[in-house]
Amino acid sequence: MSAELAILASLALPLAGAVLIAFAGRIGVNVREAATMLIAGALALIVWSLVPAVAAGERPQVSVAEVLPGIELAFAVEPLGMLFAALASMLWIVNSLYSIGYMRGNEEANQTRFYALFAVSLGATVGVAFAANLFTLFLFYEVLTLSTYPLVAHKGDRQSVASARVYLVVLLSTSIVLFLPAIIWTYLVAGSGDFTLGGVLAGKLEGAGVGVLLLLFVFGIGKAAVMPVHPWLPAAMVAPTPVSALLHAVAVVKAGVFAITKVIIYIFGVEHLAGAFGADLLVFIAAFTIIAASIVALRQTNLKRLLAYSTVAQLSYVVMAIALLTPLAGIGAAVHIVAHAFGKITLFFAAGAIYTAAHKTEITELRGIGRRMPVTMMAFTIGALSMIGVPPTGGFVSKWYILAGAYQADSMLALVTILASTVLNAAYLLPIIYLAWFAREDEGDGTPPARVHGEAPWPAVLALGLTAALTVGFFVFHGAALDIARQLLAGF
Amino acid sequence: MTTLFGIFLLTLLMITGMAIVHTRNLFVAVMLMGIASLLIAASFFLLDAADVALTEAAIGAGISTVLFLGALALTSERERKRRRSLSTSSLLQFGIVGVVALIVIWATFDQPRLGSPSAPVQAHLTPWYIESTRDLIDIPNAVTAVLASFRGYDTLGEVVVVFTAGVGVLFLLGTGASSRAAGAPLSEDNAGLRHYLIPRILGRLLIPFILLLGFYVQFHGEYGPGGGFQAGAIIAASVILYALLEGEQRALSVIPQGVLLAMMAGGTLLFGAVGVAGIVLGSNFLDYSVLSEDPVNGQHWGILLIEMGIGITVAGVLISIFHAFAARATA
Amino acid sequence: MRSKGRISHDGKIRFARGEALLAPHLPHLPHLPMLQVLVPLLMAPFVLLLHPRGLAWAAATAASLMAFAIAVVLALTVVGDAPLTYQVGRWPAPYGIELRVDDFSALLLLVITGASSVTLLGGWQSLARALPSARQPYYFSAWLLALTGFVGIAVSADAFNIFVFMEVSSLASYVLIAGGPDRRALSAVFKYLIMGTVGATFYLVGIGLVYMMTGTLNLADMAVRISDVADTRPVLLAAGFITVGLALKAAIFPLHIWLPNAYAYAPHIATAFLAACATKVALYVLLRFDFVVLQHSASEHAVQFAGYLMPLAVLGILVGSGVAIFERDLKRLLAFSSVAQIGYMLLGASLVTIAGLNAAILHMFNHALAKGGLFLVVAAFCTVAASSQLEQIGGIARKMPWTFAAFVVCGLSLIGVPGTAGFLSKWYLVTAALDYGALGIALVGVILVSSLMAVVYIWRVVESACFAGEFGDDADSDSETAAVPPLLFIAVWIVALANLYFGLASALPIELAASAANLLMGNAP
Amino acid sequence: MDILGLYHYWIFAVLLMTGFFAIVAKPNLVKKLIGLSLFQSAVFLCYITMGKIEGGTAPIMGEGAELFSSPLPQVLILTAIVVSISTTALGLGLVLRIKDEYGSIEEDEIQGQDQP
Repeated sequence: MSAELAILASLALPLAGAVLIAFAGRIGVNVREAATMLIAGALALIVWSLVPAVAAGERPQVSVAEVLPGIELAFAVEPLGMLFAALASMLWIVNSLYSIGYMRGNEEANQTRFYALFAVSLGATVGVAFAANLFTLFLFYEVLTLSTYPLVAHKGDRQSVASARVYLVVLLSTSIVLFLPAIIWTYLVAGSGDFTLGGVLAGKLEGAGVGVLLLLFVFGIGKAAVMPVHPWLPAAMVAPTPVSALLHAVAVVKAGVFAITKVIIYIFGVEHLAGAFGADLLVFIAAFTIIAASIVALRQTNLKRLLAYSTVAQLSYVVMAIALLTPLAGIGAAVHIVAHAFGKITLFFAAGAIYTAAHKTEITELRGIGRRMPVTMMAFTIGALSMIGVPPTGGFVSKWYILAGAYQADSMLALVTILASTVLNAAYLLPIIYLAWFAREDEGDGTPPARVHGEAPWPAVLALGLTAALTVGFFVFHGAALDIARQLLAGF
Repeated sequence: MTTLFGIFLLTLLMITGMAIVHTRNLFVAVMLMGIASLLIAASFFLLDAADVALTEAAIGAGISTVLFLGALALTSERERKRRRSLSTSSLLQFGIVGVVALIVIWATFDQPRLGSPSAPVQAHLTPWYIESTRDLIDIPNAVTAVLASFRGYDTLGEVVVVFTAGVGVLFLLGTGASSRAAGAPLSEDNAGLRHYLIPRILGRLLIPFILLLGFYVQFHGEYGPGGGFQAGAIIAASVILYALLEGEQRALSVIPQGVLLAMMAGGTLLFGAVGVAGIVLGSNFLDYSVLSEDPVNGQHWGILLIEMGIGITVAGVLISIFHAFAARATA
Repeated sequence: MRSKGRISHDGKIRFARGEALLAPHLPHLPHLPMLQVLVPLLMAPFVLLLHPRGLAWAAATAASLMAFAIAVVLALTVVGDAPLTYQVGRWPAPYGIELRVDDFSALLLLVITGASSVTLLGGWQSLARALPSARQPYYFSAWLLALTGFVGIAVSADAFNIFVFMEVSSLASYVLIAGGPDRRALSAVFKYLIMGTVGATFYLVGIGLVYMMTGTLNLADMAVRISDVADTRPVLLAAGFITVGLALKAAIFPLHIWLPNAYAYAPHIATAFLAACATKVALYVLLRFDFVVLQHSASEHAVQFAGYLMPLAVLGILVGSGVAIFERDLKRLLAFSSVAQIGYMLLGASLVTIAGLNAAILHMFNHALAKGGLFLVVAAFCTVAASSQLEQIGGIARKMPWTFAAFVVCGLSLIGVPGTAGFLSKWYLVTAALDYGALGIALVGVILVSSLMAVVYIWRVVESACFAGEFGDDADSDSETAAVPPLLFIAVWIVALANLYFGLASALPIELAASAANLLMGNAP
Repeated sequence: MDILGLYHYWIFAVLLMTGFFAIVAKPNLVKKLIGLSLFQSAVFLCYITMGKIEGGTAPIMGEGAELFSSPLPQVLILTAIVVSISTTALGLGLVLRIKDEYGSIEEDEIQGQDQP
């Protein structure tokens, strides 16, 4: 299969898959789930088939249509997008496996809709990853927002509808009011929005305009959840856990930081941005978000909300890293997208497994649960360590590069932030691990355990075991990702 | 002298207009409206617009009054009384209306004066129309030539407007025939003025003459004032008069609803067909000169046929509308 | 469409000359502008006589489809090329009546005939349910007459002829609306009739004054001759009368008050048709007159146009969207949204730049797609829901998920989400506003805020359709095909897919709009 | 001369606005339609006035006459009159239906019934 065909196929497959799943849903649940797994597998195969070529320095591209004069619907694969697409397509398989266990275990309604829309959002994610210009990126960015909205509102009760409304309003309004004008501005100034090495704005826009435009992009890309546009992320916690995993690890927030990274490298151009006021400000904003979100996380009692704030903080690592504008930090940003995905998906899978098996959502309820669900809690522990950045987990690798990048940039602020946040991460994650493993179930208020339970259904356990293995594995085998990420250095 | 007489007529018209707005009695308002129409028609005559005067008299003073009266008979003859207070809103409306009137008057000072031969209206297109009527169409009445040939497409549009109004009223009110119980005995209302001997005799004597006038106006349109619209209105008036005298039912039995519908549609189609014949014979739509060997003769034929189409449609629509109104009254 | 286009070196998409392509097969090509009007016009009287059930509808639909085919051929013929003209009765131009199809009118013809065809095609069951069968021939006849009126205006190059066809379309539209089942349709129509007639008569006064000063009725001739008398009082007054009169018909804020009730109580299908094209036709005439006839001769005209109409456009956008947010009836909600969308078109025009006009004209096309589709979906909803009140359609998405999906697609197009047609016109509008200097930034703000408001009102509908109400929780799609007439379902999806198609492959409307804008600003295409 | 030459147009202005006043200020639907007729009649007057030429005759070519008033405004107004009666007829049809449905032809009462 030629590379161009592979790009188109990787976009069309999930969308066609969505329709297929919708029809398969009429035949039977097993058929539907088999179809989901098949499509996820096929997508991963196609996307990964592009990896060797991209690693070898090729940049396959394809243009589908010219929407307006000068504005094309076009795709191009570059290292960062390759990394993102490879990550998303791989995690979809695991996530589907987990979904089967979770959705069945909790007897959720409207499962066909769930699987179909899941496929659509994966298609949109691949579109974001492969977008060759700002317009195409924006198009799929919006499709991703819209296709995940029903997933967030999946339960359909008052609370989830209200939360989904927050989700939609924040993401859509930032994208329309800030992101879109930024894009139009870019096209007007540069005459093009194509992602070009060295940046299309270089030499076209100077002075305060650069800073303003950068801020428009950063806050316009609400999916990156830089404060103060983060509230959608905790609100979206009402969604079923596989959806949370999709939001936090596979697609949505990753699409956000991915877009910011791409804009900085390929639209502004690292060199062009180096002297600008906006970049320093961005480091500051990201640092603030990291610290503030971590402190808020400390005060959470609900497990999933805690994890959500943790995500807000971790995303800003990426934003801060790329805003440092040094090569090592750039690599760190790219690798952190992957490392965080593995860790965070493990944490969410574990939280979901706990909910499925024990119907527990609050941290205080987790006393001694490690003894009932050892596999789950082991995975949770690994994920938590990765968040903190302790070896032997993937989180260590990326944090290492970001730290090194901060040294390179001579940014005291970044160094202090990373160290402080590491302490904070430990402070909110370690107590959970302690409770789960070392506290006794009947301690505290003395109420006996509500129900006797073991592990969650096997597909879920298998899935979270896999992601935990990936988290550890990434510590050792991150060479491929690093190879691809190194190619980004051309932009520095 | 005629100018002064015209000014007198117009002053009278203005007073009538204000009286129409002022009176609370709708019957009086409708009657005054008829008078206003006649005054306008007279003014038109003084302004050399004989065709328009005839039309305004037949339609404005005649048909329009009949329709308004019919509507009043079914609703009420008086506006409802309400506490009369000069509220701010009515003062505001009055103020706006006054200001706009003054602006329009202010604008008139830049306009060509009445009768000015150098006015663009006279200077630009008019000579061509007069000349071409003589040379290319060869009928005395330039108004008919412009109406039926030079701007025949407008006239087609106008026929379509009339047709649309007919369709609309029939859609809203139903046809006269369908809303009445079949075979119901003639009620007192339904019998018209049959019991009143003198009006009946006089009316019956009048009807043939009115019809004759109608046909004269129809076919004499090329030579003098008149044409399909006026003729259609006059013929409709005679049928309406017949219905008033003899009762709805009889009028309908003379010209049944189905025939009226066919007239509405057929007249429009006749007009259209004449136009399409132009295309078929290798020229443009509504080019009559290809209808015959001699172009001028072709124009005559075309004008004759489309005027017939107009007359048929107008008569059909007006009678249908009258029946639809009248059927409400007797239902 | 794309296969016919090729991209020239300046980045514009140009079409192969359509006439050369089509001429050998179409001997009547020179007559097409005339046939465009004649087909519905001559079919209307026929339809009146067709009484057997369904026949009137079938004939009307056939005529409408034929008109659509003609419009497509016309559009392909004139795009990027010289306009087609036609001398009715073969009388030369200022003396006889001239028809003229240029890029602007071609675009409008596509909208009008397309809207009519799709709505008629999908509307049979919905209309048959709303109207007793004895009244149907009248209704379908009136429908064709409305179509005649609209296309008659679009192809005409004569000021008075436009008035005549405006009256045809108006009278027929009154009938279409009065067919609504609710008695409130009648009072709404009466208000529309009064305001519409006042608007048309204002227009008549306006062209009377221009005629008085120039002695001609042909628009092109008028544009030339008016330069001698440009700044005389009657011409200024005429500009005022024409603008106000057409603004009434186009429902430009604050003269929109007839519109919400008229759209709300008309039969659903008729609403879809009228919402897609009725006001746009009036706006078309307004732009024609103000730009082609008055613009180049009356000094300061551009300033006046911008100065008076831009604030109205902005207010219309904000007020229309604002009211829509709080509206409880779906049809009224969409009607107020139309008021806002007309504001967009006017805003683009009031920039008095090529880019602005381009945006305005393109939005005419795209808004027709979005709004027509939305109203068609409402018609589909109302086949199972008791009314279009938001409470009544609560949860309907579970009953008819596919129809609802079409609603979302069209709604997104209305909001202006990328990938849909609506995005393109918003893009152009924002770009045009950004060119406008400091005030432009504020206008961009207005556009963005109102887009957000559109998100809010569309999402209110989506939420109540998805999560509220008492429609059964069966996701079983068989019930959907049973409830929604198949033709309507097809029509809904044709429009929804068109929204997507023209969001990505929009070469034809963009090319038409661009040359129309050039035309209006007085540059040769 | 100004007065004689422009008087027709002044009457047009006054009549136009008199009719318009009836349309906006009178709540009775029939009265509104009467106002509408008056409003339109004023426009007819305006057009016909501009077609008149000093010393001319009606544009019907007989013997002798050489100077004719312009036929074009007359044609336009013939059309406009017919359009006007069509509108009036449709409007009256609507009034009858409204009377049936609401039992009233006063605007404020109808609005009152629509918004209970």
